[in-house]
Amino acid sequence: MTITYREALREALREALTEDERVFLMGEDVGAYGGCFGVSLGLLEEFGPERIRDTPLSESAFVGAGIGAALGGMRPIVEIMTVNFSLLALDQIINNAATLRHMSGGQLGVPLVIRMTTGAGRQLAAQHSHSLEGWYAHIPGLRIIAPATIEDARGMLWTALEDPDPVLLFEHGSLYNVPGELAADAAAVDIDRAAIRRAGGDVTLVGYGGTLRTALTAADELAADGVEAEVVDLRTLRPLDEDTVLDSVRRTHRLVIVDEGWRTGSLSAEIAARAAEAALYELDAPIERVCTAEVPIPYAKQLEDAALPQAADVVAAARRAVG
Amino acid sequence: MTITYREALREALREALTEDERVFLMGEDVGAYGGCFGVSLGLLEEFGPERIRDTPLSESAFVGAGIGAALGGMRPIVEIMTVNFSLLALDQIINNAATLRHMSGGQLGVPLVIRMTTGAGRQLAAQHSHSLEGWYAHIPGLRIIAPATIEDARGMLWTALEDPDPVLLFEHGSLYNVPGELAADAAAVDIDRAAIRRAGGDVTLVGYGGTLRTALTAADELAADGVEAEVVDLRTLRPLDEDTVLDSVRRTHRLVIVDEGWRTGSLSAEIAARAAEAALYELDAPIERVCTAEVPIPYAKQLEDAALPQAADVVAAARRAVG
Amino acid sequence: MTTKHREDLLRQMIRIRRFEERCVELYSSTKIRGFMHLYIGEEAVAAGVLGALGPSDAVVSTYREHGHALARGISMEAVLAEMYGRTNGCSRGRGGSMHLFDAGRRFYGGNAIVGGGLPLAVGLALASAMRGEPVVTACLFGDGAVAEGEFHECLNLAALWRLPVLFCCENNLYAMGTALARAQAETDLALRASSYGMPSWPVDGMDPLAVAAATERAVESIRGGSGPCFLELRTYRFRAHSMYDAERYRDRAEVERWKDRDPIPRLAALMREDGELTDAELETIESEVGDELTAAIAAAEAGPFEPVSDLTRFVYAEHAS
Amino acid sequence: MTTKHREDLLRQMIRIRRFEERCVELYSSTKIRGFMHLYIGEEAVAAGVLGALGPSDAVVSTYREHGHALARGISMEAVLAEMYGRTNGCSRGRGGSMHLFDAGRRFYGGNAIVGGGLPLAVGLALASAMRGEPVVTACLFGDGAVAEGEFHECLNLAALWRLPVLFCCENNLYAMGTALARAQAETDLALRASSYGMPSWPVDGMDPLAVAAATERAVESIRGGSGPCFLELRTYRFRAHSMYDAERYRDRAEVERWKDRDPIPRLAALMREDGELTDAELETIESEVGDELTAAIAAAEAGPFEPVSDLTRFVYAEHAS
Ligand SMILES: Cc1ncc(C[n+]2csc(CCOP(=O)(O)OP(=O)(O)O)c2C)c(N)n1
Ligand SMILES: Cc1ncc(C[n+]2csc(CCOP(=O)(O)OP(=O)(O)O)c2C)c(N)n1
Ligand SMILES: [Mg+2]
Ligand SMILES: [Mg+2]
Repeated sequence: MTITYREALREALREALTEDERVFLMGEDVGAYGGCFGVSLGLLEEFGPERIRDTPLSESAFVGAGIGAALGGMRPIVEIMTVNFSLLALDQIINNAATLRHMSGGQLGVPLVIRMTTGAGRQLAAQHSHSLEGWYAHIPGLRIIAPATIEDARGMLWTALEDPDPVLLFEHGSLYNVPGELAADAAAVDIDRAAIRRAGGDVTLVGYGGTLRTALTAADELAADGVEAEVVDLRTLRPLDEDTVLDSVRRTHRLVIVDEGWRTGSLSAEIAARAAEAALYELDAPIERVCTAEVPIPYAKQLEDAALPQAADVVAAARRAVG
Repeated sequence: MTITYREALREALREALTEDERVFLMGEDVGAYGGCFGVSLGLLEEFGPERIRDTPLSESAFVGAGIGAALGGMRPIVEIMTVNFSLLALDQIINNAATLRHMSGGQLGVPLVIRMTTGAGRQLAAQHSHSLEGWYAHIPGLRIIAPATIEDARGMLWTALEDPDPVLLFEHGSLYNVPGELAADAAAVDIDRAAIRRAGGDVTLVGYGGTLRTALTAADELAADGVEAEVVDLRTLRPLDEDTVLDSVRRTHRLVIVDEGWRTGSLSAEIAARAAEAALYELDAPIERVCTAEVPIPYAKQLEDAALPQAADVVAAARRAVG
Repeated sequence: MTTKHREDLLRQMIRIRRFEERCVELYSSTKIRGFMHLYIGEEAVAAGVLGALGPSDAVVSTYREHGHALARGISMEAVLAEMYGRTNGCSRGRGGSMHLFDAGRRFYGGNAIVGGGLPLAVGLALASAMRGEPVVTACLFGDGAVAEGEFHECLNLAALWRLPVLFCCENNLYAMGTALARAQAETDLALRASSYGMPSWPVDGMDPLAVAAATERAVESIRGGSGPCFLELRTYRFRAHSMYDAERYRDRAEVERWKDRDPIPRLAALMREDGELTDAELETIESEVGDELTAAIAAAEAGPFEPVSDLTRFVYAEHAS
Repeated sequence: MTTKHREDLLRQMIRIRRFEERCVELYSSTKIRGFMHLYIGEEAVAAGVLGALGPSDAVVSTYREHGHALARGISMEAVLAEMYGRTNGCSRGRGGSMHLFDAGRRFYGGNAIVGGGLPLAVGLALASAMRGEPVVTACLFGDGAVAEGEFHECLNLAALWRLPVLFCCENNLYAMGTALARAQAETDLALRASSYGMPSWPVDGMDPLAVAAATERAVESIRGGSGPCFLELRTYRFRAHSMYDAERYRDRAEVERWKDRDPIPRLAALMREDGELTDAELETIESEVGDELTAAIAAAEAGPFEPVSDLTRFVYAEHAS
């Protein structure tokens, strides 16, 4: 069947709420409003206000309450409208969710899923356009996942809920309306491995979340030119599935990383570093990174476009790498 | 004269308060208590409560108030006791301090200095041992500095105050008691360039803040073995002085980065990435990173020591690189 | 209150209303993009509060700030050009609808993080207090912001340090789709604010005269050095939260009831009754505003786009050297 | 209140006091490291509050939590071994003084971020409410935490949702070196809390009987389903904030005045007056506590250290596979 990314996410929520009575959804406007991007539309009517809980604007309190509820035996799904507001809850995420298991010597666990929208590209300007999922990937104790496909949007939530540790699930805002095919029996997906979304022997393009499409578009363009790119979708940003990336590099000997984070200190740096540590002698060209320019995202369209990684930039980088 | 890192910082504060009446210091317990690590001891008596302002425990409000006061023509120095608590003020730092100049199309500027203690090594456990200065270096609009020497502790503050943009100054908690020599006429120092703290032709060791000492200790040990390490102190983490690092790599052809951040996504990754982009063919060995283990910092001493980068680890990495 | 003062309030409200009505059209024709939040219905607050401030006072606002910006004296052209993303916009096109700035008019944004402006206002007030300037910082925010931690930290800090802040809570009963009673254990926000030990009072936010009078009183008290005040401005937004909102969370009938209290016809009627306004005079205001708007649109559309080569400007200061 | 109950309170306070007095010595001899915050002077609060809870109730605490942990039933050995960094510590040596945990006793830490425990308590209470369990979550925090945004967000959320949380503010008049009046615009914290629409009252935190009685009353109300309560426990710490504090911010004389209200001799005297305690009985308590402590030290010192090869355990769950 054809379904949008948004609908796939909603189906996943519906399944979780149906299958496990410990699951509930909590966040700003997830109920009466239907979710700020419409993901949870209709769920309040279906599951009632106990399990679809609208919260006041109090990111720290309700994220922390999600942690507490997880400690108390529930399986909360907390929605932070967008990653931009998650900064207000960062102390709870880092100092509690990511840390309690360790600090308690293994006694406690925080089986919590936090969903949030991420990314730029819709002229929402500097405070509403952060792409911080790669930044979050720095924190031990968290698992970070970023569904880039309809199948992953449908399947990652259940796997995340089964994880005994906190999982941050990042939904890219520009994907919600994207339609795709989904098998009628689509179910939970593995979140341990990166996926090769396109095979090719000439250059490895690594993307995730919002940049997978950019990488695939670039790959098509390169193919028209006779350059076969292999496209790796990271899927899980922490822990990184380094093997899949490095295996690909060992085949193609060229690496281009596409990352919507600001270049400096983005996840692309980590991937480049791992390649330089573990596959230096496999590289036939300098590693290329196509990232967001180091500027708060501007509102004006031409500037925003220029700030973000575009397929043309990826094509150019891949051409440089292929030589 | 001989002076500790703490005293050097205090002298810098005293000078700033004396020289510029727009300067004031604000934070938790900077006044009556004398600063949680004693940096501002005596300043309340000297400059009075208007300029040495104790705040309630409200990190977001007083950091944001520092931003507002900077907009209003003052030159605030805000102390956040430790980087661990800065997570509570992160929204203000990222969405306001780092962003206002850009969002306003250049009309506004935020000449604010935020000081905080960083780092582990004193058995303070997971919530009090973060080393996030390299993580902060991801954010455009901020300047990040990390004095590792007495001279820099004395000289960086004034330079930071002259910067028309927000500067985060990270003081490593294990350095406060370290004594050193300081010229009587020590004054402001440049913060644009990394410094070579030890010259050597066999391998480049990069450190900053708390890890400079680790790198220097390792260099001494390596020298005893006939390996001459060049030690680069980054000093400013954003913007990175890439040239100084890469020039050194072009001389030594080997790179070891020592970083107290958790390995994945640490600043060491960015440095490695830049080397892999810009100096790939200069590298005679895989890049080595000596970082903190990917674990919330444990209390028990043997575990904390094992988690943090030690000189012996650096020596081992350098030996691998030299081959 | 003088006739002139009332007429100013009326004209200001009409300017804001007509401006935003046009914005809706411009948004539909995709000339304006991104998020846009309309102020329609709440104009009495902007007219009354901003009208009571002096030029050296400072203003901190939210993402629903077209009305605040216009009432502060930022031109229609500058606001509109900003939404067009042009360099003649009041933020050079880098901010858009949610980030209007004017340093010269001490208009410090345009903040799109709910509650994020409050600490800035506290800091601006701290600066003026330390500099000995008799300046008030007005901080506008919604009822939704009251639940955020920063609200609490900032009210306490301002009260503790007796800073010259005027907290203006625009209580329009909803934070997006969340009705006040589903967000606040205590829905009397003026009462809540008074627990910080500062003078607080509720004001009919549909009545520009009441808003102006309350603001004047508060500003006088603050300028006199007695510390911050809090105004709860009880108002209502007639339109959706933003351009993407099906308004599932409230009744049409409720909206209609509030529209009966529309501040513009209400003030106009009052002035007519008092013999202060004729139909012809109202016509004149409307047509002057119409002309202003037409000129603003033309000027906005003529504005240049920032060249892409300038993308990374304004991240850090540009050094003279 | 029965004699037995009073004796329990007295014994609990003595256990905590003697335990911490020994901790000071052990810290001086560097057996304990890191930050350590003493509870000496505040024992009536731990004894009274924790004593009024049942085993299925939950507790969330701060970094000044030795007293809470002991009163909750965590053994001296487990607490001390934790501070020694041994695997027989209640957090396996990974937490230290500030991070005592006991999942079985529903003691959820030991949180060293001021205010950071409050959201956890709200969430634990939400879980028990959703599961229909008649459980109270007690959340202990200091007067300093009241200024933090999380305090506000959490009190509102708990009140709004009528969650079974008992907020216990240990008002010892200082947050590190900051006296309450220099941190709070309104220093009557029970009054402040009542503005969230929850029952709140001040309690003499130097009187374990008053603390116990107030807690019982509050717990009963909460368990009955009427939502959260707030207790302001007025107390004082006799010692420095932590092991590195020259106490420049308060007078010796003030400390001495409060020491006159030391809850331990005070309760002992009362019990003696009422014929409930003889010198010999007090001796016995002291010597039993002394024995407990000696044994605990020996056991703690005998505990094994975690091997370095296990460093990265407990970051993620260990999968059975
Ligand atoms: C910290 C934060 N959380 C969530 C949002 C998303 N959001 C934007 S406006 C809004 C509602 C705010 O309501 P209110 O403060 O009452 O202002 P109003 O829109 O009614 O003028 C929300 C939830 C945000 N911008 N910032
Ligand atoms: C968010 C945060 N800010 C600052 C600190 C440093 N700090 C530790 S304890 C403390 C004082 C807290 O005072 P209070 O809440 O009254 O508790 P008390 O120590 O008096 O028991 C401070 C400022 C911290 N741990 N967390
Ligand atoms: Mg509102
Ligand atoms: Mg206290």
